[in-house]
Amino acid sequence: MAEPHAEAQHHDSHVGRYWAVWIALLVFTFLTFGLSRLHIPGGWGVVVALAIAATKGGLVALFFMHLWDQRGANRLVFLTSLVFVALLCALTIADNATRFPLANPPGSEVPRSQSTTPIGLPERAP
Amino acid sequence: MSPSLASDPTVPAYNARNYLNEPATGLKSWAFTLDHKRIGVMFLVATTVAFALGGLFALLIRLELLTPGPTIMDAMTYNRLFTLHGVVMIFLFMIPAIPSGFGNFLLPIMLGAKDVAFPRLNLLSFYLYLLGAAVALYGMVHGGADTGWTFYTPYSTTTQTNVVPILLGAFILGFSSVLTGLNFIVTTHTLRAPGMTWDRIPLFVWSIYATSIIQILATPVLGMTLLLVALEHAFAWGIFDPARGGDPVLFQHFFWFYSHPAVYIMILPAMAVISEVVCAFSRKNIFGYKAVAYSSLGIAFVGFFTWGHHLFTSGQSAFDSGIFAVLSMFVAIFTAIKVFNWTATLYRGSIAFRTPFAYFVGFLFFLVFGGMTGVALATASLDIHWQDTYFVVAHFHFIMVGSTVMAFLAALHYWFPKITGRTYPEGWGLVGAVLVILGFNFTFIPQFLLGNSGMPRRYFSYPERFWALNVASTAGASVLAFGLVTVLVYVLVSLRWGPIAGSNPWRSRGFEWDTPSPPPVENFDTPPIITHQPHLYHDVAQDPAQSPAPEPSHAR
Amino acid sequence: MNELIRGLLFLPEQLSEHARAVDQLHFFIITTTMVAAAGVFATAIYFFVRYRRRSETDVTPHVTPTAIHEVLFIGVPLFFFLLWFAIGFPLYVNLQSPPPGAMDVYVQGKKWMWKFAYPGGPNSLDVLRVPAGRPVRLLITSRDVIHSFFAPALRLKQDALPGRYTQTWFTADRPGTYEIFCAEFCGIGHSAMLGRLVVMPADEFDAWLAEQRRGLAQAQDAAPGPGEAVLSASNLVAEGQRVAAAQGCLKCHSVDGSRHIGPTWVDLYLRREKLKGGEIVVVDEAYLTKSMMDPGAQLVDGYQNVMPTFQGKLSPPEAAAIVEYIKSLKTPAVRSGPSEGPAYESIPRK
Amino acid sequence: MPAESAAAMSHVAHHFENAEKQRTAARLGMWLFLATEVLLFTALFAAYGVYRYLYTSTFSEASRHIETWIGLTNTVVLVTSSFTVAIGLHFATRGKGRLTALFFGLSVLLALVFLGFKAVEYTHHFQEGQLPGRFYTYPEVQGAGASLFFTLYFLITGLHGIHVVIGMTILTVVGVLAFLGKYSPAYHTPVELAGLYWHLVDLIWIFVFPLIYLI
Repeated sequence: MAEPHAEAQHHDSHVGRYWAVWIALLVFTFLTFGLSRLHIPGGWGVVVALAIAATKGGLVALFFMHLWDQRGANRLVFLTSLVFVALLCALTIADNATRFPLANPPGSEVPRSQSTTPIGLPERAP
Repeated sequence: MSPSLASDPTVPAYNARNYLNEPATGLKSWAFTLDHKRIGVMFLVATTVAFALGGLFALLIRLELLTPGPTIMDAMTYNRLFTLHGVVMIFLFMIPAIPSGFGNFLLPIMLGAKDVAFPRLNLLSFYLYLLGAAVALYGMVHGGADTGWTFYTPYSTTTQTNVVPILLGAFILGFSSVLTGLNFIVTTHTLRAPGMTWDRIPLFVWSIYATSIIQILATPVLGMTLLLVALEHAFAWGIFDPARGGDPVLFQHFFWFYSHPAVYIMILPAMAVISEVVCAFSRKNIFGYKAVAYSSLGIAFVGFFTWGHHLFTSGQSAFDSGIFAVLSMFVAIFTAIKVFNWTATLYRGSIAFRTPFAYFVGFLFFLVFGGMTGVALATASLDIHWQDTYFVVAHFHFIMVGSTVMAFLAALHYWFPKITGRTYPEGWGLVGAVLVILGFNFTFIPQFLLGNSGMPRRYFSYPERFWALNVASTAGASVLAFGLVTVLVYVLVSLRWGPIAGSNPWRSRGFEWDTPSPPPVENFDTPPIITHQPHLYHDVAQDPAQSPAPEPSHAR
Repeated sequence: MNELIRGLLFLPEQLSEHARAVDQLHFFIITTTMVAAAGVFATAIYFFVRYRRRSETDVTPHVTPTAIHEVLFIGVPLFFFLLWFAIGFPLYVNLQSPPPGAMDVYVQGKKWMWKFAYPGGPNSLDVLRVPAGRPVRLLITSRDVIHSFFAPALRLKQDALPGRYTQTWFTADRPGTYEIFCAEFCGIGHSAMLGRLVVMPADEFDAWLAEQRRGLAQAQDAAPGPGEAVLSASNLVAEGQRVAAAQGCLKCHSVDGSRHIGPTWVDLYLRREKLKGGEIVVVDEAYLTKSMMDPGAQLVDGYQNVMPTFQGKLSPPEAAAIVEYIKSLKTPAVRSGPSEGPAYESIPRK
Repeated sequence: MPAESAAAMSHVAHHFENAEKQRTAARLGMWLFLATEVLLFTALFAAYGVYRYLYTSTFSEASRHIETWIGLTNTVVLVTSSFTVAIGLHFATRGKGRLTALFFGLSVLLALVFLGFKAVEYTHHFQEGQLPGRFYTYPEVQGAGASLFFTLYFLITGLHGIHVVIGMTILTVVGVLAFLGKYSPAYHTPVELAGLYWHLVDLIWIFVFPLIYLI
């Protein structure tokens, strides 16, 4: 941890940073809104929107929440939590994407290969 | 050095000014205490009551299974009983018992701290535990639930039983667990005594620290999941409801994302205890300090990547199953490392076969078999046969009861002198240990065979060919219960009439033994300065007359 | 040797190639486990004795591991664990990949019975008939909660998910009758949700299936598809009994007056029953029919709302037949009191 | 400076060596708590991910039937409130408690604006029948997964709304204490922690906005 006076010095430059981050956040907000109106095809819209959100989130965490100045443990805690967010999302979606297609809910839009689709399904459960 | 010890070090002395009678002894002083030791003791009492309750449910279950058809109850009562057994044992006993009980008492002392970082949060954690237990008990009395502790949807969302209070109780208990974990991590980071570098931290603390990481990262997911089930049951919000396009398997993913690491919440503290006990009773430094310490962290981390091995038969994709299966193999390695290191610690030691050590022997046996059957289950194809049979029941009881309860009992005996200032009767202790270990084997080894032969779990009645093994298992359970009652009786008697222990009856070199028994309110009479790893025995002459004199290496 | 270990481990018969392969892996794992455990315990016991405390002044040396220890501690178990995975996982993948020519059988779990439907329409309750020596793919689903199809002799288990299909497959070696269990907890009747796997010689199976398809005769354990039956008015009671058995009514309603999950059918007709709300109804044809279609609407006091609706599952003639069957169930000395309490205590909803 | 140190020491609990260690502990504890908050939302985000994957077009269709401009406005409002909280903390480090109170008050006002828009939005959903699960009656988006979108919408925004209310309460309490001069350059940990909590609320909304309103 930095010495108390060193910390006070840090705070000097903070106001300017806060202004810059705020403006950047607003810019990114309108940017992501504008890009969403373009309806980027092929699922890239999601990627772009999430990339912008991650950038904004990064700015908030680093500067508003001072992770930029703080020592390892706090950063590690936050990064670890993000790793587990990614882990849970990725492996659950991967399951739905790769499982026996009929094991996904009826009406879902996961591509179903013809070879595994049985012909003439009997009555479906409600 | 406390004045009471100064007169004659060979006569054990009772530390007159201790946390039990200072600052006051009334009920109010306990109810509003911020002392981690008192909170730890309260957790120990509460979890022991929960253990007794869960054990009673288990006995009733075993009695019901004595004959193939209905024996002493009907199917609905049976379904409620096994649910309550699971909920009480896991949420009220297994998860809090060692971390919140022994951890609270010992972790700050081992680090040389005066208290945990956030004493108020610590007390809040205890009251959240009581509140959660009360809400869950309300649900049990008013209808109970018949879902099993796993709460699988859509059964749990359509059952007529009163499942919502039990879900909310578990949700509240989760907060208690999170607060305790948070406190331990911050304490370990910020309140270590001078000289307590990371490579001198006792192995107990390392394991509890790893446990805390899991508690913090996994518990919120379970809390949210249980809330979703409660919302679906109460208001038909339908997040997992197949009729509204929901996916019941997703619930299983969420549930096991917590509940598989939760297995490590239960077993890591047991490993914490064992690492201390094996050193103290073989009077040896741990063989491979770093290996044991880091393998705790490894278990905590890799344990998160294996939840899908509970879903091999549930329609999960082969792709996911492969990932989860292979990662499960890696998490088993960390446990293997610990087992080998504990065994190697005995080499050239000076082994005293006392009660805690007897439980260590039981622990080692159960962990090896429980762990190896776990790896066998993770091979995916064998799990297809064993999933949801008594094999799985036996496997996780080997880990949870076999290992964790053995460690709990080892801890109870090992630190009983520290917590109470008194000793228990050694002869009765060994009798109890033998009864518990034998009873446990007779209970659960037949269940492995039952699972092999195909008996599914949660069966109220069963075909006659499973009869003989079920009788054997019930007989074993009665021996186990008898052993546990024996332990309970002599422990209660010793609380009041046990001989005075002195500050370090085992002449252990764990840091917690450097303070008088019971410890003073601020844990140490003089703030300790740590100059070496715990459990170093080679640099001191083991002369009873010298102990518990201050070790030369402990500059005071 | 195989048979000896199988007996020691209480494993059931091996009905398929897969079962044998899985058991081989099982034996391999159990052997390595036993050897490893024996090694650890023998070492530990040797240490207990050799290094027991001889005096209270024992001095012990400081022993620390070398790199070779660490490598061995990690490497040896990891080798075996990964070997087990390498053997076991392909078997798992194999179970998920049915051969192209496999015969499809639809399996539907519902509280608390199994329904099997064959290509071309015939179906049966709780009895799965398959030909020996030919691959069979099971497409498994559920009508209500998650069940799990478990055939121990095949070392086969697959959950039945409501509203969607999971698959698995097997080739049974030889004719015989084997057990089917439900392995996923599904309520009061979980342990009574038993089925039979009947493996028939292939030609017999073909004949059986052809016969079923022609609808000329009914096997004792098979029922016709819903709405297919043409009922003769003269024999309504017998038809009712058959339909009631086939639809699983008798799993919850007794016909001998004993206590069960639902009210007994003996003397039910024209009995005065107290409902949950406290009002009294006379059980007549209308009430019986309504209770089949909307069981929760007028629930007899003390019973749980666990009965599924049979709306759409029973054709009108079938429902009528069941009512006639219930009417026929009378004891000579007619009792007029309310029905006995259920086999479990009632649970308040709140 | 000595007087200030003494003031700081009066806040140090008996088991901490000094104020700096206590502050480090408080920060680390807060970050750990924030990690649990992140994981609390994770289950919902993962459920969103899975169902969006399964019902891609239904979800896009449904997100076109909620008011994007409200989401956009609320994002701007919340980002700005986060900025004012950061400025408030800056003044707390300089011992200017009243300015801290002013900026925290501004943040609370912005939070009220946020909740106001949210209320307008919720009212609209109630009128249209865009409700979770069993209560879903909206005719324009139908088909598998349609009600799931709104279930998740209410779960995510509802849970976030609860966090906004909690955050407002904390900001109000800390703001009042700052106004009363309870904090100094040497001791302003509660201001910092309150700020961290509020930034997390903002951070989560930054991800909610595109997921619910844009894609």
